[in-house]
Amino acid sequence: MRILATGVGKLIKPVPSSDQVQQETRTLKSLALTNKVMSAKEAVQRYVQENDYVVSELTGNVRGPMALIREVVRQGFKDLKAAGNTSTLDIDLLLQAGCVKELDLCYVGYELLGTSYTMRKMIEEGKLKITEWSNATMAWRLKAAAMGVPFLPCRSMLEGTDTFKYSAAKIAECPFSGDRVCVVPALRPDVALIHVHRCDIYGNAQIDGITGSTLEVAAASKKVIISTEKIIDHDEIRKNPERTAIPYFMVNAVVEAPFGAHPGNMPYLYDMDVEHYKEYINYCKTGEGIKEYFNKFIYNVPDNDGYLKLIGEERLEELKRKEQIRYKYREE
Amino acid sequence: MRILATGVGKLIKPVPSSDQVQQETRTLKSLALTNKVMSAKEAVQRYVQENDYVVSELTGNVRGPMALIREVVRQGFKDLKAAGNTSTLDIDLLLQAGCVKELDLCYVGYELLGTSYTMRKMIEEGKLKITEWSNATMAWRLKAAAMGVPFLPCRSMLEGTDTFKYSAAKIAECPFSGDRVCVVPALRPDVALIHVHRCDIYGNAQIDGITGSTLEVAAASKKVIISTEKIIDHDEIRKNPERTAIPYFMVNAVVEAPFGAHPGNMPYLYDMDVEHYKEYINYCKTGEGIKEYFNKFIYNVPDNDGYLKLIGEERLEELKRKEQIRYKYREE
Amino acid sequence: MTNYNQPELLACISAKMVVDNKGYFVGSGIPLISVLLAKKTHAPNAVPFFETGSIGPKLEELPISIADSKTMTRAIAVKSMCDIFELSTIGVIEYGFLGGAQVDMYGNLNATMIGDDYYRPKVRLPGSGGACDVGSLCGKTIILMLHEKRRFVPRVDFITTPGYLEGGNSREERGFIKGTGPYRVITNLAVMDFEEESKRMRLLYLLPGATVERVVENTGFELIIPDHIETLDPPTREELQLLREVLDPTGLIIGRQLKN
Amino acid sequence: MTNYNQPELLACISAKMVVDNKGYFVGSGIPLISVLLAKKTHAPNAVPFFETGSIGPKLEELPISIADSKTMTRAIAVKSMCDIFELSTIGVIEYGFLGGAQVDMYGNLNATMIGDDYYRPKVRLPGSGGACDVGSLCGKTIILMLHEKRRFVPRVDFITTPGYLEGGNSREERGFIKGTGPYRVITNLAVMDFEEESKRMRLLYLLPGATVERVVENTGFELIIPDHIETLDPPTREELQLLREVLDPTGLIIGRQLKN
Repeated sequence: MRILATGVGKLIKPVPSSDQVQQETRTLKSLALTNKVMSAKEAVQRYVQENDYVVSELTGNVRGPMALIREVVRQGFKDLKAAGNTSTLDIDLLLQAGCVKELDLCYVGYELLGTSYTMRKMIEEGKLKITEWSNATMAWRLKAAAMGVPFLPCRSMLEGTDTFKYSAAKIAECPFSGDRVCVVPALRPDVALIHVHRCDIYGNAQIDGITGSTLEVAAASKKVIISTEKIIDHDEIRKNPERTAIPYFMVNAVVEAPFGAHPGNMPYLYDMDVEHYKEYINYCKTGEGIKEYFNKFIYNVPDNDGYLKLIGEERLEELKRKEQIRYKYREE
Repeated sequence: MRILATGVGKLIKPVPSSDQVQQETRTLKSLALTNKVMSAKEAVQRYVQENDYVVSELTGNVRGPMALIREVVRQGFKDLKAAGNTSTLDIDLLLQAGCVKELDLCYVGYELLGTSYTMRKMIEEGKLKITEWSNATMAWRLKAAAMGVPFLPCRSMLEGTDTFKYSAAKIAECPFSGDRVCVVPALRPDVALIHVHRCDIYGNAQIDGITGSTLEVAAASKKVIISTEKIIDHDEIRKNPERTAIPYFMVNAVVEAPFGAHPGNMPYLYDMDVEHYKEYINYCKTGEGIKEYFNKFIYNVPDNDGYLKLIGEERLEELKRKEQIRYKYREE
Repeated sequence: MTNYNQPELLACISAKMVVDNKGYFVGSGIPLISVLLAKKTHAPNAVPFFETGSIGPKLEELPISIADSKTMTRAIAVKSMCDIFELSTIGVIEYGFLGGAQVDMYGNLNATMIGDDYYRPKVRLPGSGGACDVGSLCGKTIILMLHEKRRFVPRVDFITTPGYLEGGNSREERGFIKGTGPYRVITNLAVMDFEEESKRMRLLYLLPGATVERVVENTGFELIIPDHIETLDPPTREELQLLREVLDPTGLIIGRQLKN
Repeated sequence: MTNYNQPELLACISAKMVVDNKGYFVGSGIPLISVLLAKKTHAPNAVPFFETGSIGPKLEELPISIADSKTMTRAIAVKSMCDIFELSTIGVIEYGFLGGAQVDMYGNLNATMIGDDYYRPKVRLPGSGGACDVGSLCGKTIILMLHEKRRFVPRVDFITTPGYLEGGNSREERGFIKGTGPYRVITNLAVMDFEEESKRMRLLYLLPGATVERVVENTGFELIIPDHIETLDPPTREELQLLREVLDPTGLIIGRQLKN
């Protein structure tokens, strides 16, 4: 299995040996059933350190850990690394607030709603170090780490593309079939931020609808902070063990955060707050009002409850109603 | 990524290139919503050919495609290849009936109920060609094929073990971490036999409880025959898309077979028929009564209905009752 | 003749390329509405796949984003992102729609950056997203672009997504799966395909109102021009009615300026 | 003193090795009942994992097989077989119980075949199953065996599951994850561990009624014998009562002849 080529991009997070992974698991992932419920403030203080590589588990605007992201911003980090995969407001906020200096990048943007002016400006001004990837190769990098293997082969992002050239992947030849494969290095983030529909006090979490890379991210990451729409009884978990998306031992902290994905979408619970997105994107585009936005929605509110008060009950109820109309057929 | 060692075992099913896989998918896996319901007889006639490599998707005694296995035996194949992974009665029947001549082997047996005398005798007498694997490496081989990649790395079954030595795997060095990895070749069976709790006429299938390697096997295999406890309306599938274990386009034939896993266990529906297993194992052990067993339960009955009549309604009801008592907490 | 705007025209022409009973990797925007239009007309069982996990949803409302719970309404299955790209590796999702800021004569696409220094680009774009993967893995990629000289360039500034690379066999030689690659390029002026040997872009059809001259004028490289070129029919009243009244009554997609 | 049979003795001794709040890869039989006994006594949150997918079930009835829906009663989660072995690769499942037909002084195990020709064995056994994986990946493997000379052999006929291979650093040198390997060997006569440097098997405790002489007599290789060896306490009345009345009232496991 010869290595035929190597991308010139920096491997922002080096691949740990399995020895190190097992040792970290023993230190950081306990099988004890302990109550991990704490405030977002405490969770971020305890489990996010300056220089950490952070992954925010979401798919675009769905199930983003926005309450946790806002807390990370609030605590004023300056030197995080992060994964910009299918990212939207999560990474935009971290970049705009100056929290992140290095980014594995495959997509930051808003599709039909527009571009991330923040990311664009920082890169054009040389203020953000980046390494290039695609959505699938980043998802497979996380899957590799979740599987405990140092790399995975794939048939995408081969030589000839600049996406490969500016990545930190390699090209190899399969010793069985002769196929050329792109070999992607495992990505083991220091900390994962994940928002779920419900979990128990130990961190056993269930999600509904689009799953993205939930289990992969939780298993791949050294430390995991979960925020949840609500906390449910442990017995509910044991009634439907097939429904457990993340088992408790992967989780370090549980934060209760209703509407914690706002302004994003929480399948079956509430719709995207498109107006909120549009306002934010416009502030970034024009450069006007962005300071006020951060002051108003993040720095001058102590927590998620404070944030939700600013959004207002009426708007939140409206988002709930819109989403729930859509899925009434599930009850049919 | 140097290759440091290669197992001496025969690669019973060579690894196809991705080109070939895509081409086969286009020929054999249609996205058309066509009614695939047919009898077991027809399904096996159409989709199993002599010399095919067959995988029976089950975990031990759970959710085994026994009605389909009995049909394969009934049709008198003589030269199949197969995967003996977490196998019990499924592979034992195929071996005993002389259907299979080559086997990727990691386990054939009955745990607390005893050993597979059939497999043992055939190997001791040199009548079965085998290549050695472990449960995890076989599961990863199927996962590789499901992912469309020609191999996967893992940290089990390394050099120094005879399990590796008599396998067809290779040892390589990771170009990122320096870890030694065992590189297992993708396993793409010609045909998969899978029993499910319910599916629609197109083959969209749901299962409950232990999943084993369902999606991996279905996605890895060139042709897929599903048997199902019952056929449900297509709309039921669309109400809970998260529940779809196997999407229809992987499926070539749907066979209705209530109690199709008998004498195995179908989670939440019916318990294992331990007495039936014990009788069979004893026939194999003593060599007496085995011909009669095959005549009675397979050759002299036309189909699954005939088989179930022999087992008797009373016994089947008893197995249902035993299993359902166990799970009444799900309704609590 | 009915009036229509550019997004409506592109949606109707793209919809014609959609074949029944095939899998389509779709993003938000025109590709999505094209597949929906085809499903309402000649290809009722064209099956949309979203990289975010949804397979074959009914799509009763148009999603703003491919990661939007509207993409999974009455879906056939919902899987993980890895699952979807793996299904496309094994060939289940034969077609993929892609856009970009630039395309060259071999169908290579740029959605990453404009400029000559990757680390200090003139314009940074959102990035590959799943584009490099769709373009690497799908049997037939359909490219949707505005037909402008600054977009149809001799050499894209950055190959985000592989077309036929340097043409000929170069795509296969780099190890991309055989039988994959760009299939059609659809613009506001024309439909192009790729010549079998050289893999160079070739004019296939003109869109209503367009001329060969205008196509050539707006293309920054030499296009293969066959002797005879058909002009496609304009959108029908029925198609436009479906778009405006059924599929996109709020004008989310068809009411927008085209730019990619 | 209470009477007990060999399976009961082994189950009680094995249970003592079970530490609270750790993950255990368990097969059917004595390993399973040991973990259950430990959970009822000193380790209420020892967490059983089954390679068939179940994580932390209540196990209200004893399963005959690890692939038996009884293994998932009130489980915390049910995952795929790949998921479980991947969890063990990343170190979540620290302990694993294993048996076999033969073991050597470095803890290498044979569950594949007896004889000197793999292709024509004297006796073919069921095969690795998950044993090679558990023994490769788990931090601490606990081996359960009958103590007989034909089982404790100088060299196993086939290394199904890696112990410390040829001793010393040989396991690490072959690339097995550091800090993994055999931890204890529990038999009907004694408990053994492995000497830190040489990785040779060493007598650690005697079981009630056993003597060093009997252990040596029944071991086909040279065991390291320390100067002073403790004898473990016999099963208590409470333990036996739990085994017989609560955990295995039908004698499914404790009523069987030992043989592996």
